[in-house]
Amino acid sequence: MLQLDRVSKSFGAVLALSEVSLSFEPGIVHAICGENGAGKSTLVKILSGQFAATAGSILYQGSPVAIPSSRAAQQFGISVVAQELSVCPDLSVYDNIWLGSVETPFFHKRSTLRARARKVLSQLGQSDLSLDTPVRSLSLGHRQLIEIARALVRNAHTLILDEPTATLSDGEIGLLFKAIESARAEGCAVVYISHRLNEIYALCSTTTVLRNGRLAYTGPTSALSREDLIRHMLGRPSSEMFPPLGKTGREAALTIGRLNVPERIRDFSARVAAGEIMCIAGQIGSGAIDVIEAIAGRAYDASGEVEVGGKRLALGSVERSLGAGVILVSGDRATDGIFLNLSVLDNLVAANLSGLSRGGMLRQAELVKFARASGQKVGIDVDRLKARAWQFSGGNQQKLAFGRLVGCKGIRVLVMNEPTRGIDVGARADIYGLMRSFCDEGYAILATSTDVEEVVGISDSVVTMYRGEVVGRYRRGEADSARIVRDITHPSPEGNGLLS
Amino acid sequence: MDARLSGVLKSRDARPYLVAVPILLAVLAIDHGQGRVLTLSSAFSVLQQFATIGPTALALGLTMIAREFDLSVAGMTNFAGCVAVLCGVQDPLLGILAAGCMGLVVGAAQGFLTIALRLSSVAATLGGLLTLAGAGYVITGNATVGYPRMDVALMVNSPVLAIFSLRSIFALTTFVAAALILAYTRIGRDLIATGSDPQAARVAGVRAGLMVVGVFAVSGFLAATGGALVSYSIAAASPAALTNTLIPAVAAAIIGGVSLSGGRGTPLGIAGGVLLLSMLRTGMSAVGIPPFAQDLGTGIVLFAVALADAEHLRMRFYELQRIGRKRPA
Amino acid sequence: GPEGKRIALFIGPTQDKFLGGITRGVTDAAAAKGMKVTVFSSPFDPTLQAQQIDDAVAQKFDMLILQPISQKAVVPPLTRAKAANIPVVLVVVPLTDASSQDLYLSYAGYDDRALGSLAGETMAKQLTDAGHKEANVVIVAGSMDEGKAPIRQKAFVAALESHPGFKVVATEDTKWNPVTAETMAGQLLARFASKGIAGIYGMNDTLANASIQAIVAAGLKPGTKPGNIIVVGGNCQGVGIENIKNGKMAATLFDNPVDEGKLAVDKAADYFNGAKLDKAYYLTPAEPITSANVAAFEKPCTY
Amino acid sequence: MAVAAVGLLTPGFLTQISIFSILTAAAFTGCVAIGMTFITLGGNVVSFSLGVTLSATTIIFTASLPFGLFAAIFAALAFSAAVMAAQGWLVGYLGANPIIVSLAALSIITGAGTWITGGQGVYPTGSGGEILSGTIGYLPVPVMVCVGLMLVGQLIVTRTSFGRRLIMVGSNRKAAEIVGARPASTTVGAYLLSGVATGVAAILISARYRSGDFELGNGYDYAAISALLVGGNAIQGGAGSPLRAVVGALGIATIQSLLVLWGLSTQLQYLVVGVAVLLAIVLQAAGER
Ligand SMILES: Nc1ncnc2c1ncn2[C@@H]1O[C@H](COP(=O)(O)OP(=O)(O)OP(=O)(O)O)[C@@H](O)[C@H]1O
Ligand SMILES: Nc1ncnc2c1ncn2[C@@H]1O[C@H](COP(=O)(O)OP(=O)(O)OP(=O)(O)O)[C@@H](O)[C@H]1O
Ligand SMILES: [Mg+2]
Ligand SMILES: [Mg+2]
Repeated sequence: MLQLDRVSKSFGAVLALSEVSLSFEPGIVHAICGENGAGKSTLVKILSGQFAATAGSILYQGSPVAIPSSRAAQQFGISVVAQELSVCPDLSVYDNIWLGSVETPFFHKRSTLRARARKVLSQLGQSDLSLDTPVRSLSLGHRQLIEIARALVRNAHTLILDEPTATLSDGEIGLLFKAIESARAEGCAVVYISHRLNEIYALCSTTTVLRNGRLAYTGPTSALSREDLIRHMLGRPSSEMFPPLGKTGREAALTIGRLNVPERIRDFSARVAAGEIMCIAGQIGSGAIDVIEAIAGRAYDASGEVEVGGKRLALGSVERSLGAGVILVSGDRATDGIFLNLSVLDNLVAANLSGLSRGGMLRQAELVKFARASGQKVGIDVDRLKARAWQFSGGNQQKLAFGRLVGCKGIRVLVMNEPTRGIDVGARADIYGLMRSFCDEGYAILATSTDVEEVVGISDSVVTMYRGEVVGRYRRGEADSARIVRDITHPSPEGNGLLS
Repeated sequence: MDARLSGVLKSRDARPYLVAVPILLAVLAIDHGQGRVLTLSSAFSVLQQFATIGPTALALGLTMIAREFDLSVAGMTNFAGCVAVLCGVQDPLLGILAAGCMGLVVGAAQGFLTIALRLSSVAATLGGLLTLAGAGYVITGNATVGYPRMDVALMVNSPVLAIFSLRSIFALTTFVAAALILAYTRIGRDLIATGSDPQAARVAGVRAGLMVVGVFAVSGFLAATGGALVSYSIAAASPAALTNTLIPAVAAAIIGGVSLSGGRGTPLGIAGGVLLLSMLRTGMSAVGIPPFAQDLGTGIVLFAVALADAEHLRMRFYELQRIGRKRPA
Repeated sequence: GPEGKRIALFIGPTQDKFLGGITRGVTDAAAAKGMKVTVFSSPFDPTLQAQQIDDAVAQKFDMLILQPISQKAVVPPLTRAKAANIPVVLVVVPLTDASSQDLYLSYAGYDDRALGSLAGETMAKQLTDAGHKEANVVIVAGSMDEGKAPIRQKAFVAALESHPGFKVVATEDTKWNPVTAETMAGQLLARFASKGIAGIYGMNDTLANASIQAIVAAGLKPGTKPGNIIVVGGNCQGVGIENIKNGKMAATLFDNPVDEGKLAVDKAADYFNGAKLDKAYYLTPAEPITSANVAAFEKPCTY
Repeated sequence: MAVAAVGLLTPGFLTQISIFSILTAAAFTGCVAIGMTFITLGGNVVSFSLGVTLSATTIIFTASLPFGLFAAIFAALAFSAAVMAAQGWLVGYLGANPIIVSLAALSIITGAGTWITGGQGVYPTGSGGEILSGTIGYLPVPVMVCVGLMLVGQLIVTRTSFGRRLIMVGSNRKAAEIVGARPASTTVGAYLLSGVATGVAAILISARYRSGDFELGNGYDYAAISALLVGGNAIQGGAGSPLRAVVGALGIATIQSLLVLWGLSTQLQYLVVGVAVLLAIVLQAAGER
């Protein structure tokens, strides 16, 4: 049994964890919940040897232990799926699964190890994934699965998963749950972190809630209603998560006809009205993300008849898409979302430089005014305009990505991929509110999401996809979770799917 | 079978070898059947060039695979040459040993600085480069130092099996060793992981800091032993740049498929890059192309490589095609 | 006879005007005599040059004309050339070590010891003419690790210091770079401000011109009159001639690379005609170029 | 700071002679380093073709002096800007590797230059370049020009929308593209500006030393990179400024000059400069943490 005894961790003036005492028992799946920045990942990093606790101790079977490095954690029997994806794109699936393992021998290509890797992969439903595939060629979801496989293959007594499902779709989540269940059944202590409350209730028998680094609740999940859970997390009762649907206009802001991307999408078409939120639901590899990328101009080989505000848009160039009024908000914040190294101000004005300059010269006073206004609109602390974006939590970073769209001239359509990836319930409601307020101003939103609850909650219309083809289309009120899940996991009998 | 062949042809390792084919054909065409190109002596010459640039290119390439950049190799080859020539009068092996140890230690020190202070390695090794250069001036007293062992000088360059020499055998050995280590051992895997995504590698349990220190030490060692052998072969060491290896080494590594953003590239590819450049030089001077045209030829080949590798080229072609298609309609 | 003979010329970067001049001298003169020249150039890289010599030996050229980029590093490949019985004519700088004298047939070109001496004597004369009894002189040198610069430096010091009262107080290595030269000269003027510097020897006119810039920037006057700082240059170049004409530079020495290239080819032709060559054929100017005779040199000094 | 303190204690350092020769030397490197800053800032690491572009531009400038000073300046700047912008096009629009492109340009410019000049020197005929090597008031013209260039560069980087886009592209190219920072044309712009700055250095050098010569640009690539790093610019792009580059150049020039003033032998000068640069880089890294 692994115990934390009054563990604290501070970063300078920031107290990330304060006197947290917890125990993780074998055979129990233990959930840790909390807002963005509550201290969940900090706790994980202390257990996995990446951070040293400022005070307090870690006990195993009653006696104190030291975990100075991630290698030490591993030797000790703790295995972790970190929040930030940590696979190496240039290595093969096999090498990634055994990467950093203390078990790998000097000559690391062993058939016994291959067999074990294959077994774990098939447990996760990836038996047809070749071990020698370079990870570079895999989707985000597959990469996450490989990272999970790495944690599972190590046969640890304590398995920690920090938001493992943020990039997974429901089919894969089901398989992951089975794998976690079998590890639990073998007597492993599992620590599970997620912002998706459904998962907590489905999987975990014990729940701990952290708020501002302090223990707010710990006890059986069954004794905790959804409302109580949210109240513990936020320190206030939950507001409505999803904003009421607005009025959608009649004229089409975006029409897509016969959109094709070789090997990804076949004949996708859709029509999004001004003020409408349309969600494309689909698993990884379904082509949903590719629709977004194509409309944003990032797929050079996309073809199709796309019109924005009645004008024809030639695909294949981000610049042209932007010129037509289509802008992308990516859920992949670190690679193509925001500028992590630049200041909040720089991020907020990024999309509107031409509007804020005259004759190529920036108007300094305007910049600050503009940034303050947009920051306020999306709920970012406007006294921290000089702070760097990387100092902000994921939720606040995502708000930055939205904030820069405020007051941007000439934008009609927002295309988004996973707009709330890894964002807590509080911030999530804010983001949904923002999306709706953009719609009220007449923008159209086309989004993808693998979170079915979100799809049902926010969209005016839903399109489901499977293997590059549309499966179903639903208007307001027609869509429910069950039908969507069925669509995106089972293809209709007549459509075999592009890639089958 | 077909798929595998096309896989090999598309791989980054194969690229330099593929580029080498048209170059060879072009040189043969210029030669016009006078038999100046496909001779044992030009093969020997290519391998001699390989021996000069190779170890440095490998040293630099390995650090690039680890997402670092060892600018100091340029100073290391020179300084090591001075050390070897000064220490190796009695026993040439002693000179090489001294140079190798120096390279190992200085390399490791630079790696340590990079890790401990979280410096960019370009900056750390720029400091290293200038310091090594200065140290070279000091130990030689700003004068070219001759190496009195003419027997050694002639031996390291004398042909073995018609096309090899001790020097080129050494260079080839380092490439083979590096290729084996990278492909088959945990160290190689961890090195690639470190370059691919250092934070991820660390989280997974790789001792990424150690890998960086190690790769700089190896880089220092390779550049130093390579430089020592070069100095032996010309029986001299000079603090002023004796060999201009940095630029060909960078070019060879990148042509060979090593990426500036780490994690990609193999010794086989780097060897291809070095061979390509050596062939270009030897081939062009074998058929008597004047120096300015050699510069032009090298530049054109480099441009071709840069274009073949360009990320957005396919996209631009697609656009052109698209415009072309639209016009008739 | 020389007709149809194949000559390999080894030289530093041909975009350098001095080396480009030698290259032109060699190729033009050889063409006139029916010989065929292949140029092997390297960016001052002795290792590459060694390799090029080996390649040329393998290709059995009839003669090598060589600028030793490093006097030491050419020894092993020249040993192999000798073993293959290929004659070598040196240009730019001879091999000085006693042990390497049998590695080449002949040296054809300027005598840097004589040039250094003549520069020293010229400096001494100019100083004396300007009324100096005692004087501190500094040298703004080319690359001092080997080659022309150390030879000239030694000869200059010997010649100047044979005149009692005149002394070389510092030599700075500028790697033949004018910007470095100007900085070095400027710092030397500052360093010896209290003692005073009476003369600067810039090893070629580019370095001398940079020194003149430094003198002007320091608020002093370059020239030949009493109280001026006397600058002596070398390798007569366009800017040197100009500086002599407008009185800023005291003297330079005639040194034409095209002539040097021609001389080397002449000697090669003599050799092919069966003549026995001397160890060295020196081109040495009889007198410095000063304001008195500058007009005659304007044309040959713009090579 | 430390450098300045040591300087004050060195006899001869505070003289006008010494300071002007430091400033002049730093001015040339400074201009090239300003140019390099644009390339580095935009995420394209470094270029190895600035030095050779400088050399070629000195020839263009010298050769076109007979048509008048302004024509010559125009021709020189147009040439160097065009040469660099062409490389920027390959890098920005086609995504070619910036280092290989710069090495290719290095070879081609050298080859073409030798071919065209036939290895012959180019000499200035007529006058006109003199005012560029004189002084205005007390200050040498190169120093004033370099300071002016730095101010303009600083203004471009910090106060224009182009500068902001450049920083965005260097910091995260993909994100920059999404928000409309036009990475391709911004890259071309950055290379073009680096060409202009290099061209300015070339004009100053060839006017001052009265020649156009393929050796004049030797070593400037490394000098500029050193200045950049010593000044504390981030080699991976997205952070830095022309001001920092110039401060770096000035720092290095000052150290070098101090060593001559102390009368250190050439070999010790090289060693001490190396150690000083290493220390500067290390101290700066330590200071930023
Ligand atoms: N590297 C760091 N430097 C300084 N402070 C940090 C650092 N990492 C975390 N913190 C602090 O620790 C607190 C907790 O962060 P942590 O990452 O544990 O939150 P979390 O609960 O995992 O949030 P999320 O749901 O967004 O993942 C943050 O509020 C922050 O103040
Ligand atoms: N290095 C740091 N220095 C200072 N503050 C930090 C640092 N890292 C994070 N923080 C603070 O921590 C808080 C949460 O950051 P954290 O990194 O945990 O979010 P995140 O994990 O990126 O979010 P999510 O998990 O939802 O994606 C923010 O309010 C931020 O100010
Ligand atoms: Mg977290
Ligand atoms: Mg976090």
